[in-house]
Amino acid sequence: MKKLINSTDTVLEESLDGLAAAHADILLLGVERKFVRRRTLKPGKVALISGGGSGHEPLHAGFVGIGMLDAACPGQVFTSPTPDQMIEAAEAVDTGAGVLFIVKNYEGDVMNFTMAAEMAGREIVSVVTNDDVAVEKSTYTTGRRGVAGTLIVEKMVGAAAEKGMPLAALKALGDHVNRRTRSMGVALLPCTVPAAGRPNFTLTDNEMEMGVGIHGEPGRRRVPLASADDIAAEMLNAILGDLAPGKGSEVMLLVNGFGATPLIELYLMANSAKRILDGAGIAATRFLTGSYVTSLDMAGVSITVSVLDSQAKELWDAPVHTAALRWGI
Amino acid sequence: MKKLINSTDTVLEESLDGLAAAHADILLLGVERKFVRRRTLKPGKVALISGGGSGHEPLHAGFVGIGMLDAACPGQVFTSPTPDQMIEAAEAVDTGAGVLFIVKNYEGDVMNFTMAAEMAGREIVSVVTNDDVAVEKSTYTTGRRGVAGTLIVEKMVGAAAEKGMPLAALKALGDHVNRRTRSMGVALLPCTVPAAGRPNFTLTDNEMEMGVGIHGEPGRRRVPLASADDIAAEMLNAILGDLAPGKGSEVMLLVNGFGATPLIELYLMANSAKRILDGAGIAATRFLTGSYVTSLDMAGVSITVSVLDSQAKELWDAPVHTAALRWGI
Amino acid sequence: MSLDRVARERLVRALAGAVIEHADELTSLDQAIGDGDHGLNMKRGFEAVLAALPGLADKPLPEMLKAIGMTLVMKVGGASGPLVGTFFMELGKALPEQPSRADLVAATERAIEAVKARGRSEAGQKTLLDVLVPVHAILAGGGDAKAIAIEAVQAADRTTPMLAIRGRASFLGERSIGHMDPGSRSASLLISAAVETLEFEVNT
Amino acid sequence: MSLDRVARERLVRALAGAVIEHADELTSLDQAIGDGDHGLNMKRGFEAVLAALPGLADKPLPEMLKAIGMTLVMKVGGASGPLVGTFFMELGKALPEQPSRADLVAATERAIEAVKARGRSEAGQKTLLDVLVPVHAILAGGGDAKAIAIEAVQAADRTTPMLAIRGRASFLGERSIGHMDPGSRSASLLISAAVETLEFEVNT
Ligand SMILES: Nc1ncnc2c1ncn2[C@@H]1O[C@H](COP(=O)(O)OP(=O)(O)O)[C@@H](O)[C@H]1O
Ligand SMILES: Nc1ncnc2c1ncn2[C@@H]1O[C@H](COP(=O)(O)OP(=O)(O)O)[C@@H](O)[C@H]1O
Ligand SMILES: [Mg+2]
Ligand SMILES: [Mg+2]
Ligand SMILES: [Mg+2]
Ligand SMILES: [Mg+2]
Repeated sequence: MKKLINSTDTVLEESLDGLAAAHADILLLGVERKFVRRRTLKPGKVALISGGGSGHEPLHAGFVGIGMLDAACPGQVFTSPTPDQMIEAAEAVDTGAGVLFIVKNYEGDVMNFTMAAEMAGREIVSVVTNDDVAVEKSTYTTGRRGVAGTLIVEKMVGAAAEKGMPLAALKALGDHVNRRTRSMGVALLPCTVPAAGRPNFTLTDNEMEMGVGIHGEPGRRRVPLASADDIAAEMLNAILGDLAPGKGSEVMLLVNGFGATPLIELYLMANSAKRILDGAGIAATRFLTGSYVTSLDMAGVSITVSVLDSQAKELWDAPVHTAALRWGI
Repeated sequence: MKKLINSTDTVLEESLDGLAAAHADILLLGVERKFVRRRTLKPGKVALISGGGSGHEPLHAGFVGIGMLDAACPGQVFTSPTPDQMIEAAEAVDTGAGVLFIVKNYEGDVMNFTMAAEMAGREIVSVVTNDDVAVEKSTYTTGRRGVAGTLIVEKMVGAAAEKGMPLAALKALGDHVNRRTRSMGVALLPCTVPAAGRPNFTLTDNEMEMGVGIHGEPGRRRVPLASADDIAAEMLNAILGDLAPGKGSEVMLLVNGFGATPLIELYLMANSAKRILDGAGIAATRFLTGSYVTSLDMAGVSITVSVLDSQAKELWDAPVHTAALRWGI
Repeated sequence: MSLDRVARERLVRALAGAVIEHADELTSLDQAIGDGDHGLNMKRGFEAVLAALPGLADKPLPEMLKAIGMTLVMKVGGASGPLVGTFFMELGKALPEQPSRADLVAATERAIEAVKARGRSEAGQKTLLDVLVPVHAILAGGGDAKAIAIEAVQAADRTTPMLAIRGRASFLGERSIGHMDPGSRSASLLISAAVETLEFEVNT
Repeated sequence: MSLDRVARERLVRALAGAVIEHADELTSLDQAIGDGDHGLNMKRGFEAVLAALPGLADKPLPEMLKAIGMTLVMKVGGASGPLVGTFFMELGKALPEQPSRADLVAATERAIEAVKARGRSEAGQKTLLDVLVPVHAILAGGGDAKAIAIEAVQAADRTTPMLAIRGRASFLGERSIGHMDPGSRSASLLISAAVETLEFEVNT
């Protein structure tokens, strides 16, 4: 395991301290680093809180700030945070307009956020994101994972909250954006949890894992390494098959690196994906290309497509000032 | 070699097409992709042009836009661009106020930019960046490499150009910022040039290369893997020893990933570096943490320190809208 | 059954010891079909429980169990934190200070129901319920400590050929088959440690 | 010496072939003490030269050499593009259409001076000048084709123990010692190909 760390026990703490120092103008750390919060709250605004296991940086703490989240609760690496974190974060950032949790659909996350909502003694509503089409949907199972599409939900709901949208409407908006957003991922190389010290799986030089999530878990299938075009085609086939956007639809294209994927490859993938969308008569009019929802040092990429309407475009384009996304401010 | 590509011959073209598609609001590609230019020029403004081998994304094309570069010339991977690229870029973006080249100090880059300046038939002045303290300085050798500090020069000179500073003053500013900026890098894992198909060097699980540049070349010394704190201390020791900023100096801290380094580690390194600066009585008041000047899929990090004065702070804080750096717009 | 302060402390140490000793094994199991943190999670939780000793053992049994549960909920995170934490909390709520065997059967049943509700899950889905439910059946049927311990081990083994319907392993579909469920293994370790300690107490 | 159209084309093909055939070797040499692109760079340049055939060979020798130089400058990039390109361009500028041996000596000297000026370098710094300069000395001293070819190979070999003062290898300091300079190897390949072809032309 080769990592820039001091000790496997303190990775999370030290990284959070670095984040807080580098973005002291907009961020504050909660006591015992239980949460990262927006420095200046906006009274009367619904408080948006997200969180999840660490190892997905910049998600979620990198999306705390003006026009996005009010607080993020970082769990241990790949481990949902505990209810006390969400309870204390809610205590710190609720200005009286209620609290919305944005939770990725994993049983650990859902259970911990649910317990927090039960125990917090304040009005809390949750949006659960589940954009990963790699997981086949079934009413009997856990359902789909929340992956990179979560950032689109956080951005759009964050922009609406900043404009004063009330809690119930934000919940409806979050669910709506989530339903119109689908993702799929592929890993070329596995990742290593610092405390585990060894990767969760190994791949030969000619293999990749198709349909992986963001926790270093194996995907649905191990397949031979394929070209960028073929990978993009398989992913978009699954995504578009599920989303079924009409011809002439406008979409946002998010090409997301998993942590060890260089930008030159991500832009190349964006190009492959755009060509396929063009061919399907779907207009990608918003792009985000970079490593935003990662899986430690995993090499690979996910593609997310989110169907846009005029409200969605307005919310995406609205000013945002966070550690990882910034424009208009 | 595991990369998200279609063919080793078309990596650069396809990646540039993806960049141009994703940032069509601000960027345009030149004929035969010889350069990436700012879509809307500002008449009367000195044209800033940079460029260099590819594989360092987002440098330089990701820094083309309002408040930074007017054009960037991408060479083949790790290979300086050819003079025709700079000549055509200058032709395209010079609005009559002259052209400033910003060139990283490599003999290939310097020779090709010099030939372009000789052949272009217009007023061209160059700033050569050489911030890498890993290379011992000597009047007999090539001198130091230009590495991540180049982005600070491009940002500050870009902001000044946007405000109307004339060519000679921009040249002086660029040289001044370069003199106050020093960097050093370490590699944990090598990178692979797509067309070469194999890494330039190999490292065992317990080794790292200290003092590497951004071209996958070996560093000055191969040493046992060290902790983040020890790495930061060695780098800052070399940087501060050379820069010799006075106690109480204000600096900018750039912690730069080389392409395969996850953000959680970069923020951890930023924390280590900040603690050391604090201890030396040096105040880091500007931070940039991310993968900005990369070396394909190399794992590792560089630290850059740039001494700030009030002008430098104003120029750093000035609005910028490029693919990779954006604020205030 | 009556557990004095010393016995309660011995019980807590046995539970924590079982998990901490096997943390690497639990993590390896979770690496195969999960995200490779189960051993780390359980270890973190039970280290926090150990840190609350000896004070924890001063509490009466029900209070002690509730405190263990709350500590696990607030320290473990992930799926196992709320589930194992809920199990201990509900056990504490349901048990009297000096429980009879019937009390133990009823309280365990209630705790299992609470886990099912929290996890929206049932036995047969390749989760720790596939250990808790059959072990409870042995307990309710009058099985002795040895029978319970054997069933705990065998029930965990029986999760190996199962298809995961709940938990992270469910994302793998068919690829979840052929690996033991990590949560079942930790549940089995906790049960074995508990019955061994309790048998020792009852027999001495 | 007079080279007709056929001979000129043969010369160009020999130069390009030598570089393209050894591209992998040149890249490997550059991987050891540089950035691993020298073979790729030279190959790209000489492929562009080949693509300009047969038209290129229609030009008189000086024009052809200048065109080769310009093509290399505009296609190779890196350090070798301006240097090798400059060498050919200056050679073309200095040579008459039917050069004598004395013309060749003078023109090569001028081309070497231009390379030194462009690279701000001298022989002894572990660069292609460490092949060009000693080979020129043999040429000037009246050495035959064979002597020139032998010196080219040996001069490239002699760069192995040198400490790099110029080029990327200089960043490595002492670690540059013990590896052959890639640019010297490509220069040596070009020289060998040239003298072989020219000897063939002169002898037939
Ligand atoms: N919905 C559920 N119901 C019951 N048990 C579950 C459920 N989800 C997960 N588990 C149990 O939790 C274990 C995984 O725990 P752990 O690895 O600590 O959490 P996570 O899955 O969040 O990483 C699984 O092996 C399984 O036994
Ligand atoms: N300043 C210089 N003067 C003479 N030759 C040089 C100089 N710099 C580099 N070279 C030659 O160029 C070769 C490297 O070429 P190449 O790898 O194509 O370019 P780059 O070093 O830019 O990657 C070196 O092996 C050396 O022979
Ligand atoms: Mg987990
Ligand atoms: Mg090069
Ligand atoms: Mg787990
Ligand atoms: Mg080279």
